[in-house]
Amino acid sequence: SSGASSSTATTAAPQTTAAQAETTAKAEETTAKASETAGEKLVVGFAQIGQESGWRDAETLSIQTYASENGDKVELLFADAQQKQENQIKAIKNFIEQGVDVIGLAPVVETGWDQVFAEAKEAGIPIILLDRRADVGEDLYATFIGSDFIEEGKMAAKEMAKLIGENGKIVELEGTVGASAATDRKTGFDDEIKASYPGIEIVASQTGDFTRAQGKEVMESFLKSNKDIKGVYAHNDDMALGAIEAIKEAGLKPGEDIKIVSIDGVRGIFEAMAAGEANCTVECNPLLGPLLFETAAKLKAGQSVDKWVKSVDGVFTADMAAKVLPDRKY
Amino acid sequence: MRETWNRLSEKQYFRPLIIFIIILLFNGIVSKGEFFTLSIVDGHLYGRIIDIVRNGSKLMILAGGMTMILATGGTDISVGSIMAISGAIACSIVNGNIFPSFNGNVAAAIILAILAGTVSGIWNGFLVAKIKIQPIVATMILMVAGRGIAQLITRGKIVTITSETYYFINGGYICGLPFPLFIVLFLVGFLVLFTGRTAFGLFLESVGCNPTASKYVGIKVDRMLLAIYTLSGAFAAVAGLIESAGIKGADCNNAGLGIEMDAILAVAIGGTNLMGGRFSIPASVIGALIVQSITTTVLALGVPAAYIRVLKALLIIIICLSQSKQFKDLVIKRKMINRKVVGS
Amino acid sequence: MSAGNQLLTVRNISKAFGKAVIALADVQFDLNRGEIHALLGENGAGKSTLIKVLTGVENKDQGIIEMDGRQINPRSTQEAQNEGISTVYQEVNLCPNLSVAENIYIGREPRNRFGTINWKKINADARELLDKFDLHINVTKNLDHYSVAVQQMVAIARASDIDAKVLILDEPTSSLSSAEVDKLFQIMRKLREEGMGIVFVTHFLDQVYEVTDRITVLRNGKYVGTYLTKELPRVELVGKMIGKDYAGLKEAMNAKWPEEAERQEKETFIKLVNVSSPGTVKGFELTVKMGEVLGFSGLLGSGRSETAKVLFGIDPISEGEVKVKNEMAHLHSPLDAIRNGIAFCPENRKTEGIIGELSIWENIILALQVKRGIFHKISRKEAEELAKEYIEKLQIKTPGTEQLIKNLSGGNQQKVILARWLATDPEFLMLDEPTRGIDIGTKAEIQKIIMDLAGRGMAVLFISSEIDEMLRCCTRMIVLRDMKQVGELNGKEISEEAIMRIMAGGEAS
Amino acid sequence: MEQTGKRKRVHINNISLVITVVLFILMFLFGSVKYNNFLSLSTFLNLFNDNAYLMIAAIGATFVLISGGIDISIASTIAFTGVSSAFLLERGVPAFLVILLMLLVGIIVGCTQGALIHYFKLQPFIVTLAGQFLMRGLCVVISERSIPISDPFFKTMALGKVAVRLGEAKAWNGKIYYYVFILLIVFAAAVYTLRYTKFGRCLYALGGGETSASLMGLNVARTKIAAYGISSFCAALGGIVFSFYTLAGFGLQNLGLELDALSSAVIGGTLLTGGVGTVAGTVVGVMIEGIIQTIVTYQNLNTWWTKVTIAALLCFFIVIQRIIAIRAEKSKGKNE
Ligand SMILES: Nc1ncnc2c1ncn2[C@@H]1O[C@H](COP(=O)(O)OP(=O)(O)OP(=O)(O)O)[C@@H](O)[C@H]1O
Ligand SMILES: Nc1ncnc2c1ncn2[C@@H]1O[C@H](COP(=O)(O)OP(=O)(O)OP(=O)(O)O)[C@@H](O)[C@H]1O
Ligand SMILES: [Mg+2]
Ligand SMILES: [Mg+2]
Repeated sequence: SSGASSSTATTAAPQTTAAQAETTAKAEETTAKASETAGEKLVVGFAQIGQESGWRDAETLSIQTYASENGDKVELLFADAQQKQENQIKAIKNFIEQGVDVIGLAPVVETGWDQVFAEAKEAGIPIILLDRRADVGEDLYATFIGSDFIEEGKMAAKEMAKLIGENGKIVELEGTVGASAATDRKTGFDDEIKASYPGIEIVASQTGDFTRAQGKEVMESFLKSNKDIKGVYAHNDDMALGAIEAIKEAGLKPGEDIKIVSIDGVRGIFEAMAAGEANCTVECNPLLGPLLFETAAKLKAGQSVDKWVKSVDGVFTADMAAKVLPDRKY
Repeated sequence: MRETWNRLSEKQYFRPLIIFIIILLFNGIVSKGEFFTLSIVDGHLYGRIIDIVRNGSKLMILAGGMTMILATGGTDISVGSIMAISGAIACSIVNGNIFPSFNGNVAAAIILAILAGTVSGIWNGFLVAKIKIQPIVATMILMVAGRGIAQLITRGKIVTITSETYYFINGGYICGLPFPLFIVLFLVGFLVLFTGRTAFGLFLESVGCNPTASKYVGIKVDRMLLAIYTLSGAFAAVAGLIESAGIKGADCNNAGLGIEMDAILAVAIGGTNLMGGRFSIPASVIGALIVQSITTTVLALGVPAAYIRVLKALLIIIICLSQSKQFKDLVIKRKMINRKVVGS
Repeated sequence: MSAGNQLLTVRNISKAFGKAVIALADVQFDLNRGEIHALLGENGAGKSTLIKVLTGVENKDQGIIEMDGRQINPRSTQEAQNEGISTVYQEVNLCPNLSVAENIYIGREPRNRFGTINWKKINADARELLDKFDLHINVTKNLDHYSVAVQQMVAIARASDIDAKVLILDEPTSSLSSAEVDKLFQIMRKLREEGMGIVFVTHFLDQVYEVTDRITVLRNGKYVGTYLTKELPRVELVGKMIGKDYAGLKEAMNAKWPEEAERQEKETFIKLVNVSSPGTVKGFELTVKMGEVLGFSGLLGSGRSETAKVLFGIDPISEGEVKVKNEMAHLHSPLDAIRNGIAFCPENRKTEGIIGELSIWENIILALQVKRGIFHKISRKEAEELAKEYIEKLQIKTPGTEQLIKNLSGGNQQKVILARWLATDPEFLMLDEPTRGIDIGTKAEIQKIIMDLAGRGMAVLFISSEIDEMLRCCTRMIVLRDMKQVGELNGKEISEEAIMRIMAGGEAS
Repeated sequence: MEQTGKRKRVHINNISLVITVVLFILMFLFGSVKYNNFLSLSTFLNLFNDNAYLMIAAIGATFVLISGGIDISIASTIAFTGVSSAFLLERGVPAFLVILLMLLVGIIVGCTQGALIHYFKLQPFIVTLAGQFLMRGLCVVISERSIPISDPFFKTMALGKVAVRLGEAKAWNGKIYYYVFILLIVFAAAVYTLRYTKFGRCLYALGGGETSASLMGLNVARTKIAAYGISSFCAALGGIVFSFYTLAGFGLQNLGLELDALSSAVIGGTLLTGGVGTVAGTVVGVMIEGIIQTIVTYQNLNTWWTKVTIAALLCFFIVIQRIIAIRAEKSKGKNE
């Protein structure tokens, strides 16, 4: 248990930034090599959080599609934890039981993984964290693949500032209270605004639970208690889509009267941007399937991998929307 | 005048109504009147009151169906999932994802969605009435499965639709009033008439009070149960339509998530005993308005997100205590003692 | 009466429910050591309320209760028990989900050395205790396996076993047959010898004169007087209870079938051939004719109620056939039975009869409403009229039709149930202990109604543990033992001895 | 005669439990036949390792259910205990004090709910729903982030385990974490309380009918309040075990767990109308839900089939159980 004692220490942020997504082809080579050496398929057990959002579904789909397309080389054991950490822990234990090569995990929560990670380590199975971090000692997991919520919040703040000309009132639609995506996206955004844009005032901030329906309801209320709102920052696209409806009902023009910035980059928001009803989304790439398997293959082959494999994120604005829309997979 | 007042005050919906009015007044005062302002935007009424009605419409409909079930001492916790199924079916049809032959026909979408809700209700009713599984567990099966089924229909995606006709279900206005209000009036009116004008209401209360004795007077308890669970399912489907029309799409993961608790809460605030017996559908509907207005109040007050639940919990307790006879007796006694102390 | 002998005194007790109902007004009562004291009055006179006030179930509005000269003010049954008052309330108040033995000992379980409940001892003690009451049942079975009568005996056994100074029995004998009543009296006498004071409520005057020492009469919630039993003739007692002349009542009580009771053969209403039901009746044969009053008699658990339930479609018929008016009938549910013109007033008023939270008028119209169907709602006006009619006919004591039935006195609840079935205008009326807890005046009234209805061609099945009543009404009697018919008596053959003989010996006529 | 009667009673009273256990075994066998590596001691022991906290909480909830009430606040109480113990430990409060404090909080919360329900005749569902909101709300008020626990005692409990070896093969090896023993203690105490103490029996009587119980001279107020107290106490204890299990406190943990607890109890033969139920049944109920979850994981399903499959298995199980029970009741009538 000595490893776990350092778990409270800050997780070192690795500096490496490799545009891994572009090297998928190379990755497949590696995968093939790995399976040759082992003489059998690469077995990956993946414990997914659940299906709380369209983004998550896209991620799941990407993983599953990769696995089925490369059925000769990899085998995927997939578990849907239905938003419960307990289920994820159970799933990992089952993977250990079944003797998979690598375990992938998108942790529901940051904490609480020491015990089960230790078990995996005992069994000699490396763990890859996907899109969310786990608060454990670095020795307990192999690598983290994904982006940084705080960074996303900051990017969104910059975009918002650009859109409304660095001053005016804005409102914020928060995600589920307590969810790390919500907390970090809020911290990143709020800090950036406070630090760099004194002219912008966040006049109201309330949770919309990451859903369209609530996003709409909360926005309705914001519109009534605050006059001349210049912009809306939503922690995910779904809430932004809900807010757009509320703005329209109030007789205002979303995207013009009130600027809209959100995070995730799901198809719906691109459609809205193409229609001029939204302004900007910070993409948080969910198509992590290839990267996951490629890293797993490396791990199986005993190669070293970075502690943080960054996925490529990007900012999409309304003028780019129409162009990229046809290529959007999710 | 006095007599009408007395008669009114005996009704079950009287207290919930007073509480609702108090909540509204409170909001009006805190917001310095902003709360009650109604303006005309794009030819329809616009304001917080309208929001309460429109956003509360789902809950009011669900509360109507739920009241009957609770009156028999049962529960239906699958309504949220049925909403998801209904939304998924309707949006997928409008979108042409399933049953392409319907060609995005909104009417077909609505009918099939309600049909799906009805079938779900029958399934619940069958488990409760025939297999005699305890309601909470019987409906839990569909609660868990329902979202999965909805996701199977939409292939796990949020289905976004474009159909002005379909949007009308939530966003439409008739005479400046939101369309969901008319749906509520229609469905709740139907229920009130059905339970009041036929002997159905009497039989329900009888079953809720004493199922054995009800069986002994010849009431077909099984059939009653089947009927009310079916109705509840159908109503949930309608609520699902309203929800999906509101967000212009089907969000299987979140549609109606946790709304069953709110519906039960609404019925309880309406003063119906959850263990069965006397019920009042109008009271439950007002209960639903109260639950909705609590949310609106919390939003209007700008309470920090982290404190919302705490505040809601306190409000629920206060509302329930204010309806408790025992509590009133206690307070009155206190006051009298105080007065005596002061007097001497 | 020496003051030193006084155990319990009650002075100036008043109790009102709301504005309309004054259940007790300035009532007084006293109980001596080593006496059995009858508390009498019509239905709704306030007997049960007085008992509830005494034992802290209801709060009194005013008044004083003294125990051994010390003022007490119990606020719950538990506190009353601690003061030494043990009570059997009118409705059987036991836990159906617990075993018989546990029902007797719950709250005062014997412990073993480790301070844990000694189940062996509980069961053994319970068996021993019930043996004293001649009740040989499996004490480890859940209480709801047994009929009301058994449950009542268990409740009595429980109360009498509690170490107390005062024992209150509110209509303990209402569904017991004479043998059980005798047993109960033996035990009461023994307790009296031990110095216990016993309050005894009943509607059977014979029983009053058999065991009690003194009588207190209540009428309309008011205290009428306390008398020595020996010194108060029966006629006067009844007079004091009902507040008017006894003569008319006597006439009613002695109502007999008109002499031309050599009544011609009527057509058969229902005919059972070889009917069996899983777990209950086996190979039952029965014919009931229009215009006759058929009685079922038998000992506790002999299957009288079970047979009636089968006839009403509550218990399923697995074999045999039923013909109603010469046509095959399928009695799969009570609704089928009701549609065939059958009505059934069940024996367990609390669990099978009343719908407690509903009002009197709703309770009355319920069966009729079922008969008419869900879409033919009985109008409020018609319901009101019906309710008023029966309230008057059966002398139901209530401030109005809106009163909840659970707030009525036991006897009045029974009347409402009776009204419910009379309102359906049945062709075949089955009454299982219909007079349970009903005062003598109304009892006579009910008998008259039964005879009247039968006279007008209705078939009646009458089940009662009170043999006198059966003797008076029945034109034919079937004796049951162990779920089987063991004998039949017709018209003049019906007599107590004949019934007893068949019940005991199995000599079929 | 007497003897046979007794034996029959034992048989009949536990029939639903027997059915449940048999069905559990069948499910286990099904999994073993269908999936590789399924049949092993550790699959079985993990049911306890992974569900200990749920079992503890469900045992507590069973008390309330037997009394005829319902407690839907347990999940949030678990989360609350987790968060606040993590919060306190982070600030250096000694572990034993934290645990003691949390258990105390559990008792207080439960008793308050019980008192509101009893004295003001509020509906249990609503009071505990408010309790649920309150506890969840307090979680995020304390901390929106999840707080890791590094206290040595908690760590020992989290990672310490006893190896169980019944044979050479891997399938015969398993392990039991220390905290499972807490479950065993709670279970034993609950069985003892329900069967052999006055309070336990009062609870059943209360479930059989509140009026009857009070007219029989039982102390309804105390029993009822204690039932809720025990439920919350067990939830708090479950919360502590959960923080052993995850070594963290987080406010969104265990959402909807109250339904798992309720359904486990019901599957184990508890009647929601009160008066009937055993803790053994509840524990088996949790094991059944656990095995369903395990099977689903082994089945390697497409995400959206997961829920449907879980529900289908649950449904299958409950329906079979009910049908057998109905049959048994009928034939019981016949035999007598
Ligand atoms: N909870 C209550 N609410 C309103 N009225 C009540 C309540 N309990 C009793 N009453 C009324 O008080 C009166 C006395 O009832 P009580 O039960 O004492 O009569 P009783 O003498 O025991 O009659 P019975 O012989 O029928 O048992 C009745 O008129 C009854 O309707
Ligand atoms: N020794 C017993 N005394 C009383 N009841 C018994 C006895 N043994 C068994 N029982 C059960 O009691 C139930 C009573 O049956 P039923 O109600 O038909 O009897 P009954 O003839 O109406 O007698 P009661 O006067 O008790 O109503 C039966 O189910 C029977 O199994
Ligand atoms: Mg009485
Ligand atoms: Mg009987």
